[in-house]
Parts: sequence; structure tokens; C-alpha cells
Amino acid sequence: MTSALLQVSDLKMHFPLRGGVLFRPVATVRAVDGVNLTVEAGQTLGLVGESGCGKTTVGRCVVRLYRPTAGRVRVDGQDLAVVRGGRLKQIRRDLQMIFQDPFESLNARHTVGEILREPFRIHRIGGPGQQAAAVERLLERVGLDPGAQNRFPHEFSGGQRQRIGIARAVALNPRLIVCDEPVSALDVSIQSQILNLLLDLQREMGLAYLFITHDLAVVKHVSDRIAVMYLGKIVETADADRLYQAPLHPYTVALISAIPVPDPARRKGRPLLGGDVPSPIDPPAGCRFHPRCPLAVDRCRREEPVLQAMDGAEPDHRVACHRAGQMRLPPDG
Amino acid sequence: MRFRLNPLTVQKIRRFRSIRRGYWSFWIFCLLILFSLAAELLVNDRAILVHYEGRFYWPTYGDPLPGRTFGLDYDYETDYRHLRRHLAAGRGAGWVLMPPVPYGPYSTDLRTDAFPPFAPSWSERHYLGTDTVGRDVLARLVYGFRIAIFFSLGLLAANYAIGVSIGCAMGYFGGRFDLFFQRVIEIWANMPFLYVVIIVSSIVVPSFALLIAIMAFFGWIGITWTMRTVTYKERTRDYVLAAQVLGASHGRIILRHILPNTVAVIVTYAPFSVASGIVALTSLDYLGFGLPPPTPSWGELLQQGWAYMSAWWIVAAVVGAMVVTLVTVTFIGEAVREAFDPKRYTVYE
Amino acid sequence: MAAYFIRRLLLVIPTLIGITVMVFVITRLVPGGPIERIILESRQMQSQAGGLAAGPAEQKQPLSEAQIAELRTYYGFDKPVFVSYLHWLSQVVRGDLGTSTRYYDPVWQMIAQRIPVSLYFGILTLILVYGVCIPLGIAKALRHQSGFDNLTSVAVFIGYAIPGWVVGVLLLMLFASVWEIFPLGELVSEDFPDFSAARKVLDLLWHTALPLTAYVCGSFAVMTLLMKNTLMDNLAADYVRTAVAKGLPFRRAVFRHALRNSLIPIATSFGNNVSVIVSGSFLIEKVFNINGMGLLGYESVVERDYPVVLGILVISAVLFLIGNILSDLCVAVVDPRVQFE
Amino acid sequence: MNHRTVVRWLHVAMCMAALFGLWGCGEDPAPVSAPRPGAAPAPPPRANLPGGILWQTNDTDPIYASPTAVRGGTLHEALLSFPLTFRTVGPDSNSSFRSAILDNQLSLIGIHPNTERIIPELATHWAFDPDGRTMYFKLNLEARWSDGHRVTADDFAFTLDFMRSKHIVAPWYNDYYSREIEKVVVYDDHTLAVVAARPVPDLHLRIGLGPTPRHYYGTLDADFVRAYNWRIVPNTGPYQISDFEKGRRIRFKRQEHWWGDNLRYFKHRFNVDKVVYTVVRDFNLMWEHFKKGRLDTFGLNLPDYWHVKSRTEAVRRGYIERIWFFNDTQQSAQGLWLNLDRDLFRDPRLRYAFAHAMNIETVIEKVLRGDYFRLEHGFMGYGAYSHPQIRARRFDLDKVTALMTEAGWRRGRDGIWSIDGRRFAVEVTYTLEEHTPRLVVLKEEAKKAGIELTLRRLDPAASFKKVLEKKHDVAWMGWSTSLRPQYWEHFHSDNAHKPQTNNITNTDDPEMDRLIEAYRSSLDGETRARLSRRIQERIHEIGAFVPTFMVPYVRQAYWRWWRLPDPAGTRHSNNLFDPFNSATGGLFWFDAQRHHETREAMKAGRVFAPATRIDDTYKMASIR
Repeated sequence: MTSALLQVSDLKMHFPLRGGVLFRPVATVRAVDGVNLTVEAGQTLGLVGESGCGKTTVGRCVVRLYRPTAGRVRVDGQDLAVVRGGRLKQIRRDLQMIFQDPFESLNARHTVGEILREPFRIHRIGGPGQQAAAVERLLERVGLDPGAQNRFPHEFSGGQRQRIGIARAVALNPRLIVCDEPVSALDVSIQSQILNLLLDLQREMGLAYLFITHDLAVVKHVSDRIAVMYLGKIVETADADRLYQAPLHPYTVALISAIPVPDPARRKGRPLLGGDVPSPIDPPAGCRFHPRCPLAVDRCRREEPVLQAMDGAEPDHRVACHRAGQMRLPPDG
Repeated sequence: MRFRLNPLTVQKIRRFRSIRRGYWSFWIFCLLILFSLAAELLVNDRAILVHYEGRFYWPTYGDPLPGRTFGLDYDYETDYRHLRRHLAAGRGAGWVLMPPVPYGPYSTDLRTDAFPPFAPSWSERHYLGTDTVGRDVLARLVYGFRIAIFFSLGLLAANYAIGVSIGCAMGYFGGRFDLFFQRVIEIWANMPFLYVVIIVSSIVVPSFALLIAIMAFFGWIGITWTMRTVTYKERTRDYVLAAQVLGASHGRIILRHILPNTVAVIVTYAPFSVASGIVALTSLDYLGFGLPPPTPSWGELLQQGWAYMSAWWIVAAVVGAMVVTLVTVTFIGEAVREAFDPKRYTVYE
Repeated sequence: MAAYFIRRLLLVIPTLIGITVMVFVITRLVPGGPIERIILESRQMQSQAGGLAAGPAEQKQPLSEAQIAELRTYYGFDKPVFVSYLHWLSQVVRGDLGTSTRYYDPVWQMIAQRIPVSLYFGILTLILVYGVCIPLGIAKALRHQSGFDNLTSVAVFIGYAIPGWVVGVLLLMLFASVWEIFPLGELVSEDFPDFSAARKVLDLLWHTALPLTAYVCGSFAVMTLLMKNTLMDNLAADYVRTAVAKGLPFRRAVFRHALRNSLIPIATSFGNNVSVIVSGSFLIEKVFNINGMGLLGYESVVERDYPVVLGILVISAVLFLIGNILSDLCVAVVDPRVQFE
Repeated sequence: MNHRTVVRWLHVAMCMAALFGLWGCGEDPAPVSAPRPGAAPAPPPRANLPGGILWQTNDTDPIYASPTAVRGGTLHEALLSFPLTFRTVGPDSNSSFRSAILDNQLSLIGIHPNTERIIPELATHWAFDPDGRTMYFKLNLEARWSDGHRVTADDFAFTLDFMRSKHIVAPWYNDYYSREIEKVVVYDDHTLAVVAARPVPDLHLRIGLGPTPRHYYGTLDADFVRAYNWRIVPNTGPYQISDFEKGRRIRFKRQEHWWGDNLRYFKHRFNVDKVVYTVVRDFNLMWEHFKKGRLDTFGLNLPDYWHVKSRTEAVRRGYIERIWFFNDTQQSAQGLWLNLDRDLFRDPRLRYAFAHAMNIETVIEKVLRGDYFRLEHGFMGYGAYSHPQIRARRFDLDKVTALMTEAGWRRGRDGIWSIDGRRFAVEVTYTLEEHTPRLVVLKEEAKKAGIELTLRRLDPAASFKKVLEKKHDVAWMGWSTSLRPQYWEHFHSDNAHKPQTNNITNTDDPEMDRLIEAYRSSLDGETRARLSRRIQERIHEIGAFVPTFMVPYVRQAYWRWWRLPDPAGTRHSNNLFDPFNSATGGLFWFDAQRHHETREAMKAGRVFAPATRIDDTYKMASIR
């Protein structure tokens, strides 16, 4: 196996909860509890899961907004945990992020020009003239008028703002971009425009994406591979097509069957997923999904399943379930 | 570089202008400061312009001109009020243009037939009367205002310099630094600040700068705490994370991103800080622990007025001036707060 | 939540120690304490009696080093600052605030005598402030942006802008000196003990009027606007709109629903007032010559009576901190959404 | 503000105390002779009275009380602050209020306020020993403590024990009573001698001790300061504290049958039954209280009060009367004290120029309404000890110019004298807020003379510290007085250039030293007076002291029902309504009929002729 661009191995991110008279940590939020991921150069990995499953935390660990509690994040084989200073800044050029809320992620006090110039300033790339030219190119590239430079973020629509966010992310020619729900705050009509922009950029610049979303419909569109996350763990990972065709984990099945279908005639009969996501402070023993799993048996309550390839399936379609493949997607018609 | 005011700011300013009470107060206040800056030309015992033996003199600024310059028989600074009468009486060729209030804050108007304090008199041009030493109350008020305002602004600057940097650092870095300063602030907040000021100023005569230093030593807490909370909120916002992902340093993040976004808070607090600065200085002067005499000061005038209740014009003038200034500043503060925190209320009916 | 409050209470201790250490050290560094006073007295005596001493043998300073050392021992200044601080602290822990270095009375007793006076004004102020601000705030909220609203806003802001003691000076000048309607300060008349009960009450009220006005006039603005704004927030809230939309009379919507919730922030500010109740304002007390805690504190600072200064500090700091906790508690009690961890 | 007033009053209290020799004596450790047969077994052994003693008394000096005075009434006075203690020794006892207590503790002898001769107090007779340091006294057999005990010779012996005790925490007294008084010799219950450590001029002024009630104090211990802080100690005077409310009020009551009632110099005096002191924390408020009749008298020495504030309804209608009473007593050395260790003041020409630049006359005329008088030198009002001719340097711009030019200085562009970049700018340290107007005018006038004054008002403790550490340029202050001028601590080189001494000018002059030493060692009154005058000339020549004002009078307002004798006071009176002072106090009385009449008139709106009395019986010769 060739060395992947991004390799996340056994990543754990725990947040202590303080309390009591002495304000000591009294509990731990296990937001990410042993995650392994790989993203190849130029590829897209979709990371899906319900809100609160820890996928955003994974994303933030990857761009080193958080320092993981345990495990490694390697970029080109370089462990992010051990680099600092100039070397870290260097690596940051290869790692960028697109945020969910295009309004929040742009500083309202800066003009678009200032926002887009900032990456160059931080990394001291080019003189003022070159920077200005680069900014214009960027704007053009993401489909905005160069005149936008002198305007402020809130003078734009949500989609335009997200284009600015994308322009900022690609400014430094990164190799990997973590897209944290980049379209979920946008109108459905805008979503596909942005997704297409992302795909175009990927093609042109050879970008790799870690595409985080709760929306399986979106991820299907853009991903080469997909990892499904539940309560801080990956429960299933496979090629995008395969996952949609033959999901093995009951949770994946439930998620896919919940994708809205344009045709009312094909509306599903019953929701497959009841109840809420349990608290990550005190995750259930055994399989974390068992309290919500319609197939749960005794073993699921006791024994935690391991993420592994199933006999007879594709080798890189791996799943963590004792009863993998026993639940099927409802028939399409 | 093309500069354009952020439309959000423009909107706030527009909103501020729409609150007429505050907007007018703002202009009145600016005007007051402007007047006080030009006080030497308006309220002074030096003439604005003297024409003597074919030459013009501008005595307002610069070194004092001895009486001999104008043919008087003394070497000390010319008494222009006297010179004016002297020339008007035809004992010399020339004329004198005095400021509208021809008295300085220190000059004593002593007479042989009566004793201060003198009641307000239009003809003597003591529009608000004199204090107990014969100094013009209006002159003392004007120069006292100038000192009080610059004192408050200086104090404001000092407090904000300390408060904003510590508060920002607390909110941004958090952790032990934050916990440590939380404790410090709690201690400071409970220190009897006026006590300490009184103790210190009874040992050393406080100069302008020293008094600011002493007051700032205790005054930084309020803004620090606010800044901490605001910074704490700002630093978890996505735009800060975005800058972090870009590789921006802490300094850059704080200076370019967080601080500009806390300006609203700082601006909202400023007018009230100015008001409290004025009150603090006046209180200290009133108690006799403020700036040393004969510095013109409202507190000292108030003390005089209290001692000479029969000289009602002293208390009336000071209280009037305090009311105008403080109410103006408070109205500005109220308007700024409303402009920056626009809660649009539902009005029934 | 209990843990939260216990933690808050425990944190009071380091804070209190921090405050007292600072003040203790300051008092040690500053001249003018009892020993300086004695040296000064001696010098003044020497200046008129000194000429009596004849002969070179007696030509000396008024106090010798040994005598000053004895005085230092007498007042406990001979020990290092921290030793005497610990000594003081151990006394405080046992409930003994020490003895005034000027009146030689127990500090606690001196403070205890003043507390009722400050308490009297504090409670009256509170009653008046709440009694005026809540109805006024409601009225202003209901008539938002009317002439009445603007007028009262101007009024309360003027009151807010002028410091209370300046109001006091003005009131005294007008009502006591010029028009002689009210007394010139103090809390009761000279012959108070001889009065009948009814006259005592009248006399007290007569003396209370001016200082009380000075106390309260600045407090209206904050509370009134808090009341007004929260009530308006609540009126704008969905549940009130819904109630009105469903046909509930507006007045009932206000008084049944909005008002109750609007009182929450008012209630929470109550705790903060606890320390104000007791500590009073030394400037107002000084202007009106009222023997409250504020004046005691001011005089003891000016006269360098440090045991009293420290005693007042301890008491007022404890009250302040307890007030903070109380207001947290108020929040917790009235607002079920809030959880302290 | 209280502390400042305390300091001001303190001066007054101290003068009085020093003048009339109120502090007392001590036990006799030496006598070894056997107790006299029949004497009570008192602790100290009795000595034998030497023979050949020439007893003196004084029953011929003029009486100054009015024989028409009658008993009765209550006098209401005000205090700016409540006293910190009722002790008269130990920490914080030196307050304005101490004099009220001390004045009621009589001494062996007093000084006649007009003739300055000895008059009896507790002693009826006295005698001088030829050794120049011993005086003998015979006690008045009638003398009683307020608790009924007899005053005995042992009470004087106890004074020494008491004053030398470490437990009273009064090091200055400890020291004084150990070094200055050698012993008290008790011959019998009513006969004693007081022995000074060495022969001194004016012996009677310093050994006329007061008694201390041995029966009351018993043995002293370390708790003295606390235990006796608020105790009312038995005394020998006419009044005693009857009750008090801490922080508010103190009441004195006259004793029903005071032992001294019929003594020649006490008869018709101390006429009021009660004296009530109420605390009013502000001087202006005090005036308001007086106007409302809640106080009986009010001092009008401040020009503003005399000329403006007392132009009130009650004065115009004659309900309140006013008196301007000139006295002739030692004047405090008020003025500007230059620090000769400052470079500027090393040159006498600059000192003289400084003096000529001080426009004291204008201050007197325009700020003080011409009410104060120019102090010509630091020791006026000491009779023969005062130089009659010295005149203080007057404001004179020509002289300043001449002196400064001679010294090589030139006026700078800002009008201030300067040389080599140095300017003639000095800092004036002072304490009293009330003096600010005077200094402000002085500053403005000095600017005309080319000298810049910077005013520095400090809190009294800080100010004294600065001045006594000789860190001042110029100190604006006055010294309290005693019956004879004191020079050594202020002008002798022994006290120059070192901290904590009263030579705040750092005067260091051999001629001066010689004169002062001669003055101190002489026992002859006339020689001393001559030397004193010569020293005053020398002080003037050195020019380190710029005398300012004196106030050789007292002005008071009082409600109409109070009556004063004629003349209204004595040569040394500085308060005509002092209820207690054994020499000058208690001359006024309450006229019940006039009280009734006035109260009725006030109710009915009837008026009396306004009364302002000027009594210049004792006006100083130099200002007549």
C-alpha cells in the first residue's frame, strides 16, 4: 500500500468535564474514541454521521485545531503532533478547511480582499501587487466578480460567502481540504453549485477532501470512499458506490434509507432509526449502537465489534458489527 | 489603499445619529472639549491682541511680556485688564482686545473696598462670580473641565490598555493564566480602592500622571472582565479557527481578528468610564486628596461652595457644570449602547 | 449545584487572604500610624517645653531609638509583616478583629455599633428603589417611546449621572441652609432620647429625608431600565405573542405571563445589593454627618486606624462575596434553566 | 478634616499647658529620715522640713472676675471630633479636648494672667530654696479630689511614679519627668518640696506640679492604655465629666460644693452648672448650629466669619452679640521657614530677596481683610524678651531686583529669575486647606517679583515628616509658644543638618550658637532678656525665617444672655468663653433674665440694638 496523503490512526479525542468542590475532572467526553482513516492524494473521503458523533472533532484534529488525546495524524508520513513552529506553518499550507457557516467563518470586519489576502500575508508570499493579482485570480476561480474585493462578507448571499470561504481555503494550493458540512447551511438550490465548484477545483488542483457531513445524499455525490461514524467510532467504511448499494451495518442501512427521495410514491413506510444518540460521556457497553439497533442480540451488549472486512465481501469494505449484512435496504420499489 | 467604512459600522453610526438625545449630547460634548482646548483665547487674563505704538502683540501663547513692553513701570507680566483701562484712558497709544472672560484660572481679582467671594456680575465680567480667593468661577470651571476631561480620557486610556490586554489574554489563552487573573481580579475588586488612593495621596502629592497611575492601578478590572468574556466567546468562533488553520500567529489572531470584533464593547463602555473618571477626580478633589492646589478643579470649588453656603453661585455653578457634563456623557453612553445593541422591540397597538 | 456553591464559598478564603495581605502590607509601609503620631506629639511638646532642658547632656531628640523600639513592641510593629499578619489572621479566625489603635475599643464593637445605621439606610434604599423602579419600568415598557417614557428616561439618567454626594451637598444647601426645612445632617436630634415614641419616629424620618434622597437618586436608572428592557423582551417573546393572538387581553398577558418572567433579572440583582446595604457610602455619610460604616471606614483611613480599616475590609469583603453567591443562588432559584457546574 | 483641626488645637492646648505648668512631679526616692510621729502610715517616708524657709503667698494681685456674676445655666460647645481618649497621657491623648480635662486638674500654683506673678492653686504658700532648683509648697487643707478624698503631698509624689511608668506609653513624659525633675520630697501630708534636676531660669514655671490620685490608680500595669481610655479620673477642679455618648456628646457638671469656691482668684468664676460638648464634624456646620441656637458661642477669628457670615438676622436683631477682644500674649512664630541647606538659600541675598518677594501685606489686606497683623519677628509678645524694633522685610520689587542682580541672576524669558539654567523656583510645603487662599495670592505676587512658588499641601503627618527630615524648600508653618522664647532647638547648630530636630532652617551660625548657649546658661532674667533680643536680631540678619501674621486678639459671637466681665478677659485670654482654664477661664455667666427676655423677643419678633463690642484694654503696644 502506498503511503497515503492523510493517515489517521487510532485517533482519540477526549474532553474532560470538570466539576465538584475542587473543580477536578469528574467525567470524560469521548468525542472521538479510536478512529482510523486514510485519504489518498486527489481523492475524497466522505465522513458521515449524525450530529454529535464526533466527525467535526476528527476534522479539527486533522487540521490540528485540536491536539488529539491519543493516536496519530500523519500527513505525508509526518506526524502532526510533533511538529511546531515554522515546520507546522509549512504543513498548514497543505491542510485547509472549509467551514459550515459561511457567515461565521468570515471576519465581518474585513473586506473580502483582506480576507483573501490574509493567507498570503501570513505566509509572506509575494508583494502587495502579486497578492492583489492572486486575490483577483482566486475570486475569478470561485466565480465571483473581482469587484467583490472591496465589499464586506455580509453584503453577499450565503452561497457567495461560501465561495469566498473556498477561495480562502484554496489560496495556498493545499493538498487536503477538510470540508466541514460545507453546504448544509445553504439552500438546496445553491448546494449543488458549491459541490460542483468543489469538484472542479479538485480536478484542477488535484485536491484531496475529507468531506464531513450528516447528509448521505450530499456525500454520495462527491466521495470516492465513505466512512460512517457513530458515537466516536467508525462503524463502516467502503467505496462510495458499494456502500450505497450494499451497506452492511444496520446504522448505515438506516441512514441510507432515510435519504429523501424525490418520488413520493417511493416514500418509505417507517423510520428505521428510533431514539436519540446516547451521551458520549457514558457510551453503552458492547456495540455502541445496540440500544438503537433493531437486530441487537445479547452478544452486541457484551462484546464490542471490531472494524474488519467481512468474509466474502470486498477487502476494503470493512464493518464493525456482529450482525453485519443481516439487514437490507428496503426494496426500492 | 482604498479605505471604506464597514457598512456595519456605518449602520451603527446611523443608528446612533437617529437617537437624537445622544447625538446632540455628543456634539455638545465635542463642542465643550473644543472650547476648553481653546480656553486660553476665551477665558484668560492675557489679552488676545494688543496694539501698542504701532505694533501688534499676541500675548496668549508664549512667554509673558513684562509691563515695560507697554510702557508700564514693572518687570513682571503685564496686567492686561489694567493695561486696557490705562490705554483707554489715553495714557498711551494703542488698544487691548481681551478675551470674553478676562480672567485666568489663577488670577485673583482683589479689591480694596470689598472681599471675595464676589457675586456674579456682568459689568465686572465675572459671569459666574468669583470663589473665595477672588478667582473667576467660570475660569476655574473651564480649566477644571479641561483637566477633568483629560484626566478621564487619560485614565480611560490607561485602564483600557491594561484591561484590554489582560482581559484578551485571559479569554484567549484561558487555563492557569485565566484562573490566576480571575483570583487577582476578585481581590482587586474587593480592595477599598478609594482608601488606597487616599492613603497614597496623603503621602505624596499626586501629580496628574501619578494620580492616573494610582487610579488605573485599580480601575482596570471592569473592562478586563468584560474583555475576557467577549474574547472567550470570540475565540471559539469559526473565523478565528479559520485564521488558525491558515497558520496565523496568536498575536495576529488577537490583533487582527479578535480585537476589532470587540470594539463594540469597548466603545459602549467608554462614555460611562469617562463619566466615572470625572466623578472620581471631583470626589478626590473635594476630599482634598486629588490634584494639588491651586490646580483649578471642580471638587475644590464644590468644597468652597460647601464652606460658603452664602456664596450660592459657587455651588450652583459647579453643580450646574457637573450636571451638564455628566448628563451629556451619560446620554452619549446610553445612545451608544442602544446603537451597538439594537434590540428592536415589538410595540403593541 | 451544591458543589458549586461550596466551591464558591471556599474560594472566598484565598480572596479574603489576598485582600487583607495587600492592605496589611500597605498599612505597614505607610507613615502616619500610631508611632508616628506619638513621635509627632513628643516633638510638639519638646518645642515648647524643650527650652527647659539645660545643659548639653539633654540635647537630644525627643524620643530615643530605645523608646521608639518599645513603642513598636507595644503596637506589635516589631515583628516581620507576615508574622504579625498571621497573628492578626489567627485572631480574626477566632472572631477577634483586634483593637482600634485610636479609640482602644474592640473593632468588632465599633463596627457593630455602626451597622444598624447603614442597614437602616440600606434597607430603606432597597425598598424605595424596588418600589419605584418596578412600577416605573413596567409603565415605561408599556408606553415605550411615548413622551412619558422619554421624560422619565431623561430624569433617571440625570439622577444616574450626578453622584449622590453632590446631590447631598445641593440638598443640604437648599433645604437645610437656605430654606431651613430639613436638619443639617445627623440621624436624630440632640434631645432624641427624651422624645416620645411617636416624636422619635417623626424626628428620625425628618432627618432621613435628605440623605435618603441622595442615596437613592442614582440607583433608579439601572434598575428601571433593567425592568423595562426585560419586560419588553418578554413582551416580544413568542409565548406572549401567542397568548395575545389567542385572544388573551393584553393587560392580562402582561401581568400574568410577561411580568413574572421579567422579575427574574431583578431578583438576581438583589444579592449584589447585600454588601451595599451594609457598607453605605462614606461620601454621603460624610456630607450628612451620619455615623455609618462608610464614615467609620473613611475616618479610620484618614486617621490611620488600621485595625479598624482591616476589620471593615474583612466584614465588607465577606458581605460582598456572600452577596455574589446569593445572587447566583437567586438566579438558580428563580430561573430553572440555569445550572451551575 | 478633623485631624487638621486637631493639630491646630493641639498648639493651643500645648501653650496653655506649658504656660501654667500643669504637669506634675514625682516621688521622692531619696529621703531617709523617720516618719513624723502621729503621721498616717503613708508609703513614702517623711523628711524633715529644713529651717529658715521664707514662705510667700499672693493675696494682693487684682481680681479679674466680675463680682456680679451669678451661678447657673448650661454652656453648649462643639467639638470637631470626638476625643480618642479621656486619658491625659499616652497615645492619642494630645487632642484639643485634653485641655478641657487638664484645666480641671489644678496644679500647686498658677500664674496670674495679667501680672504674670505666682498665685495659689492647690498650694496656699510657696518658697524658693537658695540652691535655685528647689521649691517648697504648703497645700490648701480644704483641697479635695472630686471623689471626696483629701489632696495630700503623696499625690504629688505619685505624679512622678506615674509619669515615669513605662505602662502609660508616653515616652516623652517618661523622659521629661526623669531628666528634669529630680524628686518630690514629702514632709507631711500637706507640705512638700519639688526639686528640679539642676538650677534653671524661671524655676516656678516648671515645677508647679499637679497631683495624681494615688488612691484611684493603685498599681499600674501593661493594660493601662486600654483600661483607662474612657475612665473619668478624679480631679481637683470645679467640673468633671458626668456622662458621655461616644462619638456624640460629653457633659461636664460642676461640683455642688467645690473646695475652691471661695478662693480669692476663683471666686465668681466657673459659673455655669453644666458644659456640654457636642460633636459637629464640620466647621461650617458648627456655624449653622450656632445660628440655630444649639451652640452658645462661636469663634469669629476668621475674617470671613466676622465680616460676612455673622451678618445674619440674629446678629442684626441683637439676639447674638459679638466681641473683639485684644489680648497681649506670646505670638506663635508663623511664617515661611527656608531650608538653608538648599543651594538657592545658601546665598543670604537670595534669602533676603525671597523675603522681599513675599507680599504679606497684600494677603493681610485683601485676603484677611486687614484683620491680621504683620508678625515682625518670631518672638513677639514675650514682654522684655521681645525686640521692640525689628521690622520684617516688606514686599519690595526694587529691593528684589537689586539683590538678585547683585547676586548675578537675570530674569528669564518667563519672567522668573535664573542663572546658568537654574530658576528661582521653590516649593512651599503646608498642611491646612484653609491657608490655600493666602498662599495662592502670595504665589501670584511672588511671580511679579520673579520667584515661582509651587504649593504643596500635605497631610499633617506627611508634612511634618518631610519638614523634620529637612526635605522641604520652604515650610509654611507656625510653632506653638511657651512663656519664654525657646531658641536652642530651632536655631542652634547642634540641631542643624540632621533629621528629626526642630531646627528646620538648618541654621548653623557660630555667633548664634554662642548667643544661645549664653541664653540657656544664664539664670538672670534681665541678662536673658537682653540676650533674647540680640538673638532675635541675629535671626533677622540670617533671614531664614519670613514672619507672616499674628492674631493678637480673640473675636467671638455669643447669644445675648451670656455676660462677660469688664474688661471681658485677661491679658492672656484667647477664648472668652473658656469654661475651665484655671487662669483665664470661667469668667462669663448665664443671665437667666436676659435669656427669658431674648427668647420672648425672638418669639414676638422684637429686636434689640445690635451689639458689637471692641475691648482693647490689653491691645499690644506695637499695634495700637
